Amino acid sequence: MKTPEEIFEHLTSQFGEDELSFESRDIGQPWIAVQASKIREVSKFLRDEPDLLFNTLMCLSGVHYPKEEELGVAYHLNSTRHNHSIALKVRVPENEPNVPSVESIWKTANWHEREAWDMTGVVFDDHPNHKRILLPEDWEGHPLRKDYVQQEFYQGIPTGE
Amino acid sequence: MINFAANTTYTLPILVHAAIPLTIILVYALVAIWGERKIAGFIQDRLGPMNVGGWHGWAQSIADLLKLLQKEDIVPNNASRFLYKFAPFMMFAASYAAFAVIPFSSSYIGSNINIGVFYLLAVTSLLTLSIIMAAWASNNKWSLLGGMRSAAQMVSYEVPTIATVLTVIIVAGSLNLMTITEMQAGNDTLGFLPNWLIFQNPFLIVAFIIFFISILAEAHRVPFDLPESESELVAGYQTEYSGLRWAMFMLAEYADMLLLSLLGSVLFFGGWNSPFGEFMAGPVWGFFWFMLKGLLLVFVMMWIRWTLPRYRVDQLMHICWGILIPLSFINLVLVALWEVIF
Amino acid sequence: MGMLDKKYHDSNIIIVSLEKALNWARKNSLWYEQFGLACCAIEMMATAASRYDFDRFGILPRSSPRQADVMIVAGTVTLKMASRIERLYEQMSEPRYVISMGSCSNCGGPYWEHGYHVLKGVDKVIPVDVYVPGCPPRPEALLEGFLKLQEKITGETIIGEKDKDLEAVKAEIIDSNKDED
Amino acid sequence: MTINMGPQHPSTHGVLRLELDLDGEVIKNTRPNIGYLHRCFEKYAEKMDDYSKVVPYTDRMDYVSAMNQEHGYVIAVERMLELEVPERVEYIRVILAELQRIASHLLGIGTFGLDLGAFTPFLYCFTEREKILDIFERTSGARLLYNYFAIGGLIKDVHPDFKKDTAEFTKTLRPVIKELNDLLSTNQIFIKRTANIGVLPEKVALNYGASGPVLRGSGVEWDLRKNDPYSIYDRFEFDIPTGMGEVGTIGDCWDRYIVRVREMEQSLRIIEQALDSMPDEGDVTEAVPKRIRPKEGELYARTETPRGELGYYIISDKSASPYRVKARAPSFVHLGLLPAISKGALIADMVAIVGSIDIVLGEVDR
Repeated sequence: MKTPEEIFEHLTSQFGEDELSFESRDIGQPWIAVQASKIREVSKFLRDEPDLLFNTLMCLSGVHYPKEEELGVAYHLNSTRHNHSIALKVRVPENEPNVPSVESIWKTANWHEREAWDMTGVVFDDHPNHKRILLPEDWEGHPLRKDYVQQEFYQGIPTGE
Repeated sequence: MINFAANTTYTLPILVHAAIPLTIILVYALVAIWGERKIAGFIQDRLGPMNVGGWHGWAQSIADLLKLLQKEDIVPNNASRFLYKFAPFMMFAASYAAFAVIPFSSSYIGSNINIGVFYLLAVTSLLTLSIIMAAWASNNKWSLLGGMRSAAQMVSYEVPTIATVLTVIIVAGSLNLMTITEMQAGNDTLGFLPNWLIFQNPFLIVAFIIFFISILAEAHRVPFDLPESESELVAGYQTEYSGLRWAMFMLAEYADMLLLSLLGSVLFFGGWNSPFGEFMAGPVWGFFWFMLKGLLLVFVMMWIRWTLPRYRVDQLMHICWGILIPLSFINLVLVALWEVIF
Repeated sequence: MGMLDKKYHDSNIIIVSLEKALNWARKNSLWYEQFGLACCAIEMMATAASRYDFDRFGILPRSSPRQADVMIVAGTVTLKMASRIERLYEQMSEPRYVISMGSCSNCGGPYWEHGYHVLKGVDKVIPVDVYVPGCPPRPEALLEGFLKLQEKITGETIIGEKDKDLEAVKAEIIDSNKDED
Repeated sequence: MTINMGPQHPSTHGVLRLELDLDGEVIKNTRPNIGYLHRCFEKYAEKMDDYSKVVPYTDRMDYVSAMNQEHGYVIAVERMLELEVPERVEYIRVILAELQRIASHLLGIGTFGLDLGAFTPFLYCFTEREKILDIFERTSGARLLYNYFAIGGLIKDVHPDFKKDTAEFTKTLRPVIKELNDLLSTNQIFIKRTANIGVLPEKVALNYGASGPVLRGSGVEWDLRKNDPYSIYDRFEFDIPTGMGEVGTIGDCWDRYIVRVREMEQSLRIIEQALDSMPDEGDVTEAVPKRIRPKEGELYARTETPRGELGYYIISDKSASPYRVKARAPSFVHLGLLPAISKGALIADMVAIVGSIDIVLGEVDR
C-alpha cells in the first residue's frame, strides 16, 4: 500500500522530473500529469515494477478542456496485489490529439480508448481497432466535446423532436 | 372404362380410414397444446390460459389456430420457393401417414399390414428430410444450423430406437403391431400383472428406458430440443415460417410426439389392452386405454420439458453414439439370450 | 386489415359473423415478439413471469418476428437501433400490431432534451397502435395496454371501413370542433 | 460462415449484436457490436444544472440494480462535498443495496438458466424478485427505477413496516436458494453445459479489468466492500465467495454462476446484521444540502455493484453542474473480454458465456 506521493517519488526516480508532475486541486484525489509521449513507458513501468504492480486499469476517460483548447485522458490504475491506486493524466492539444495507446499493456484499454475516441475525439496511436464504439460509424462529431453541435438528421431520421 | 361402383367401394372406406386418424390428431393437438400450457403453468406457479372461451381458457388453442390461418404467408427473398412451401406439408404427411399402422382399438386399425413396425419407422424418417428441406429452403443461417443439427440428431437417434424396437420384435416375434398388441392380452404375469411386454422380460425395462430417451430426441423435446432451441438458434428451422405453414410444423411436431408415445405403449404397455384383464375391455374401452397410455407418456415428456435445461450438440451426439447405441445392442443380445434360456 | 382487406364492397350476415370469429381469434392470441430494449424490458419480463402471467390472456413470446403478432417496443429506441426496429417490423407477418411501452419509446422520455442519440418516439419509424405511458410502466399498465389493443381489434372489419361510417366519423369531428369554438 | 447474433436475439440480454465467424458451429472469432442503447448518460450529467438531478439517470444505467447505481453516485458526490451522512441513512442504504444485489443476482441466475433452456427456474427467480420489489415499492414508491437516494441522505423515510418486511423476506429466501441449487447448480445437464466452458484465467481477468463475480469466479478474492470499504461495510461480517473449480476448471461459467448464488447468502447475512443494529429513530433528510457546489477538483469513487466495480469519475469546476461525469461500468469492461474467452466455443457455449458474465446493456452503452 503506497500513497500517491510515494508512487510519484518512485516514478521520478525512474523517469526524472521533466515529463512528470504531481498535481491536485482543492478537493478530491491528486493525479500525476504525464507527457503524452511517455505514457506507454510509464504505464509499463507501473504495471511491472514489483513495488507497484498496477495490474488493472480501472478506468480511462477522455475530457475536453475548451478553455485551454486541449483534450485530456485520465487513467485510473489499481493494484489488487498491493491494494493501492493512482490516477495519471495526459493533456494534448485539440488540433493534434494523438496519445499512444496502452492497449498492449492493459487489454481493457481497447474498448475504453475506443470510447474516448468516440466521445471526445482523442486519437490513440497503434490502437489495433481504432473505430467508434457506441455511436454508429457514420456519426458526425464527438458528443462529449463542450462545443458539440448535434446533427439534425441521421440517415434521414431527425435526431431532435 | 371406369367402373364407378367399384371405385366407390374402394374410395369410401379409404376416406373414412383416412379421416379417423386425422380427427384424432387434430383434436389431440388442440388439447395437447392447451394442456401443455396448463401443465407448464402448474409447474411454474402460475395459471396458464384463463380467459379465452370461459372455463380455464379451453378455447385458447382454437383461437391460436384461427389466428394462424389469418396470418400473412411470407416466402423470404431468394428462398427456394417450391421446397419452402412444400416442406411443412411433407412433414405433416410423414407423421400422419405413420398413424395408418397404429392399432387404435381391437377393432380399428388403419391398415393391418404385416410389416407395420418397419413401415412406421421408414415413414417417420421422412421427417428428417422435410426438416432439412425447410431449413435449407429458408435461406436463413439460423434455419440452416437448426436443420443440420436436426439431421444429425434424428439420424443418430433412429439407431437406438430401432435397436430397442428390435428387442421387442425378438420377444414378440412379429412385425405386425396388431399382432404384437393381441399377444399382450391377459393378466398372468407373476399371477397378477398384465401380460405386457415390459413385465415379460427384465431387459425390456432397460429397452424401454433407452426407447423413451430416444423418442425424446426424435420428437425434439427438452433436453434434446436442439433443432429449434430458442435461446440459441432463434427458432431453428422454423425461423422464417409464418402463419399456416408454421402451424403445420407445430401440428406435425405434436403429432410426432403422440405417434412415438403410442408406439411406445403398443410395444411395451400392451396397446389397447385393459390393465385389469377382462374388466373394462372391449373396442371402445380399448381406445380409451390406448389413448390414456399414449397421453401419459406425452405428459411425462411435457413434465421433463419444463424441468430440465438442454444439452449441447456434441454432448447429445455423445449420449447417442457413446452410451445409448452400445447399451441398446448389448441389451438386444441379453434379451435374445433370456428368450432362449426361458 | 387482414387478408380480405377491402375485397368486398358490402357486408352481409356471413361476413359479419366471420368477422367476429376472426377478430375473436386475433385478439385472443396475441403473440408478442420476444425482444426488449431497455429498462421496460425487465418489466415486460416481469409481466410474463408468474405473478402477472401474460399466458392468462393467451399472450405468448415468440423469438422469431415471422410468428409474432405484436411487437412491444419496450425501452429507449436509439438512432442506431431505429433502422433495425423498422426491419423487424417489416419482417413480421400481417396482421401486426405495435405497442409502444414506456415514455422513451412514446416520445423520448427522460432523454428528450439532450439525448443526441435517442429517437424521439418510435412512431417516427413505425406505426404504433397503443401507447403505454410510464417510466417504466407497471406490469398492470402493460396488461391494460394489451386489453386496449384487444378492444381495437374487436372494432376491425375485414372489408374496410364502410363509407357511411366514415361520414359519421367526419360529422363527429366537425361537431366536436364546433363545441370547442 | 459469418452470422449475426442480435440485436434481436432471445439470449443476448438486450440489444447486443455479436458478429460470429463460424466454422460449422465452432466460433472462430467474436466481434461484439454495442451502442444500440447509447442514451447519452454522460452528456446528461454535464447538462443537468444540479448534481442531484443526475441521480435518476444513474438509475437507468443498470436498470436491474438501480439502488446500487444510485449508491455509487451519491457516495462520490458526498466525498466531494466531504459530507457526513447520518447513521440511520447508512444502514438503510446498505440494506437496500444488498436487497438489490439479491434481486439482481436472482435475475442474472434466472436468465442464465433460461439461456440454457431451463425455463422454470427463471420464473421461480422472478417470483422471489417480486417480493423484493414489493419492499422497494413500499419504501420508495417505484418498482424498478427508484430515485430514492439523495446526496447526503434519502428522499424520504422508509415505510414503518420496512424492518418487519425485510426480516420476513430474509427468512423466505434461504429455502428458495436451496431449491435453486437442486434445480440448477447440481443438475448434471447444467453442469455439463457450464463446467470447463468459457474459462477465464486469473491473469487474463485482471488484465482485462474484470471485477465483481466475474473476477471472483476466476478465484481472485477481491471485493470492494472489503478491499476498499465504503459506507459502513467494514462493520459487517461476511465472506467473499470465489470460484474454486469444484466441477471443472477455475474461472469457468459454473464458477461465475455459483459465486452469484453464494453471494446471495452473504448478502442475507449483511442484511440480518444491519437490521439488528439499525437505529430506529433519526431524520434521514437532515444532512441533505440545499445547494450543492463542490470546490474545484476531481475524484474517482468506486463501489461494488452486483456486476462488479462501478466507478464514477467526477470533475467539478466550482459550478452547480458537474464538469464531467464518466461512469466506469463493469458490464462494459466484461463485454470487452468476451472475444478472449469465446474462441473455439460452440454457439451453445456462446450463449452460456454471455449469460454467465451477466451483462446489462443499459450499463454497457450508458
